[in-house]
Amino acid sequence: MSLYQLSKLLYELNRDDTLKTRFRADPRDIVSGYTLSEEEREAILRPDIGLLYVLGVNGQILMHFAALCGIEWSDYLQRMRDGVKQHGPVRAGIYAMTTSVDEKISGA
Amino acid sequence: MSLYQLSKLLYELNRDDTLKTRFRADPRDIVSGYTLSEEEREAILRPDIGLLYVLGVNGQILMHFAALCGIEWSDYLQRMRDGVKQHGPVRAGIYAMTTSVDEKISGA
Amino acid sequence: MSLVFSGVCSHAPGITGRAARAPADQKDALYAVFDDMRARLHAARPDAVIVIAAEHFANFFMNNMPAYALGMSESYEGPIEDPEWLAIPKRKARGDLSLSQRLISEVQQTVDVAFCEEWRFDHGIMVPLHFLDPHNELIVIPANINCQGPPLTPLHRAWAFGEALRRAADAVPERIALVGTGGISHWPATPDSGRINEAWDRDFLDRWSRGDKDAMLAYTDTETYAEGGQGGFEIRTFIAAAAAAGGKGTVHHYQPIPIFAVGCTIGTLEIV
Amino acid sequence: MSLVFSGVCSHAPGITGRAARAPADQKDALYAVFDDMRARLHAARPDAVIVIAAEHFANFFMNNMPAYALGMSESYEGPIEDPEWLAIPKRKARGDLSLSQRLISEVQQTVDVAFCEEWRFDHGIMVPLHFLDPHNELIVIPANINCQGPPLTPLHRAWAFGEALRRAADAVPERIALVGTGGISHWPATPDSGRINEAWDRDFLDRWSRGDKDAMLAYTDTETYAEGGQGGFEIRTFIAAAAAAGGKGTVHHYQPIPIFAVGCTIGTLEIV
Ligand SMILES: [Fe+3]
Ligand SMILES: [Fe+3]
Repeated sequence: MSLYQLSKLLYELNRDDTLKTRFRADPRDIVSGYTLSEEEREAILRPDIGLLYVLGVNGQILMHFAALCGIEWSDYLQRMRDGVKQHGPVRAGIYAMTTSVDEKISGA
Repeated sequence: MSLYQLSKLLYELNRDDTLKTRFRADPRDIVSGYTLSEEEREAILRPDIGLLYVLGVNGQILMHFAALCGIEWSDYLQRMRDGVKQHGPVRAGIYAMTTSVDEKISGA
Repeated sequence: MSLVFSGVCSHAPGITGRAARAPADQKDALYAVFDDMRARLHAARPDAVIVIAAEHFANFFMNNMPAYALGMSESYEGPIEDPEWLAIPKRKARGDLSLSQRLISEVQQTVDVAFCEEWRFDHGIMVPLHFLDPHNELIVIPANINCQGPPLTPLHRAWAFGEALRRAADAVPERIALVGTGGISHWPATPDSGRINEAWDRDFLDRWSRGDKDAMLAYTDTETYAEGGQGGFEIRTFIAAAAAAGGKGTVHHYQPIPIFAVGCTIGTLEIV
Repeated sequence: MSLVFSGVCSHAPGITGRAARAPADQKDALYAVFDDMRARLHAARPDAVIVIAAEHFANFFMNNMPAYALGMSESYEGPIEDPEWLAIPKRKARGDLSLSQRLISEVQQTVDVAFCEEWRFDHGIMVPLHFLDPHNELIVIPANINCQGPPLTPLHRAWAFGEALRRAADAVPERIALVGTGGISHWPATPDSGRINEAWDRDFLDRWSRGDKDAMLAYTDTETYAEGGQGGFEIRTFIAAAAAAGGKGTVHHYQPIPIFAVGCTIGTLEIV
């Protein structure tokens, strides 16, 4: 259930410019409005893109959060690979990884 | 189109306790977040339940806004009748009136 | 395992919220038949009850208005209304995520149902639950048919939805009950609140009791609006319950109560 | 009047957003065929174009995820993404409320489509429009098939959706064009981004070109996920476009471009 809440936070953040501004100003305040585990909360606040991926956040939501955090595309992909290296395989959702962590498929 | 925006404001207000608190504190600020005509804006701020009904707001949304404004049930029904007397028949939406303005059907 | 119960009832918020303003004998008679319905429902020993509602802009709005929706969560909260206004205290109802997923996957084979990982119950579900599950024991799967914002789904699709729910209920190991809830004629929350077309209601209930599919699907929305008001669009929930059951219906109660804004109705259907 | 055009194309955000990072000859070849498709589309003189997308949590989320949706507004804005990230400037696309209402009412006879009085286009619609309607001239009716959040709608319902759109298009006086847009195999926005299963893609496009309904509907989601990735679920949009057209398809372009994260595809269908 809390993957749903975690994903919803990122979904709403992606859609809403006012929320983005408020998130930049006080991320802890925004995050407190969602029922998250400690690990999920920390993954957002750090931000730990790799851990968010491992927690099961859909890449179609996650890639925009990465862009919001100023993370460039190739770096975004690399952080997911590093996340799997560090935290192990994807735990939930439909986005399990199918290539090896050292493979750079798109050249990116 | 702006009946959609007007209805959306009331829909969101009905669902969201934080928005209710903010609306009570500064209704103009909340209303400014929606693309409304001057007449719609004023109908919300006054509040003019009868005019909101005539503008086409669905009663299933409007009755909760009336309750939020502290308007009792029979008074809510009477204000809609008065609205039709004052502003003429319902202009949009599916909630046109089918009885006369002086008829109190439910005894309310 | 199978569908073990199918019934229908009214859900008008006045039934609880304005209870003190109705003639006491009429209110008491209605509440007594709700008690009977609760006994019938629990006697069927359901593992879960699907409530087919026609909710009123509590969860669904014209930004994304599904014709059909099913809840897919472990729990649901309600009422979304002020508990004092509705005179029903807040509760957290139990859901069943796995059961929802299995039902939705089967329904989707024929009916394009939206799924909802959250859902806050409005009076459309809370009033029935208040009477049918006073101790908050049942597992609830909320279902919805858009009866509020046009363009509305055609009646024959409401029938198809009922059939799909039946097929889905028969395909899972759980014992499934179903309650359809809506008005027949009524003009809720408008200046016409309290208007009730008893003749039109009785004619509809006659078609419904006979299980006469063609007669139930013969209404146009224009007719329904003229004779039954915008609240009459909610006949879709009764039609879906009939389609799910497949048998004849029995009307246990019908009584117009203007301050409740509806002809208060309770019925059950034979599962065939 | 009738359906006057049906085609398909890719919509990956890299096509515009990471254009400079692709091999120039591959990018140029793709862009040239997009230009051809634009010429074909405009030559059909459509009054409106339905874009069947598979949007990516821009408007639809698991709180209320419709299997099928259609826009019902006078205008739509996009992209919802950062315009610099996508390299597509913001625009307000024209809609047609009345046309939407008529199409939705007809589609609802067989497919339970959600309607949306607002809709913000993501790359799934903006990338096609960027190439097919660079001057923002067309009237657009957005359509969506949920290809993101399971449980996903079965492929045979995607076919039914295409048939329903065809019936609706044939029933209105306007000339209607249709563009289905999705990936075939791809693993977008994951560490596997850039993986493309060319053999699987070519096999799908072969079935699609032959207009072979049974072969197109033969995939299970498990197979598609294994061979085509989660992006492969978007074959639903190609299937709907084929169902609407009813004839054989021609693939004008197919070229895997890993930095665009998809086998870039452009095709048109014979309307029969
Ligand atoms: Fe109702
Ligand atoms: Fe896509």
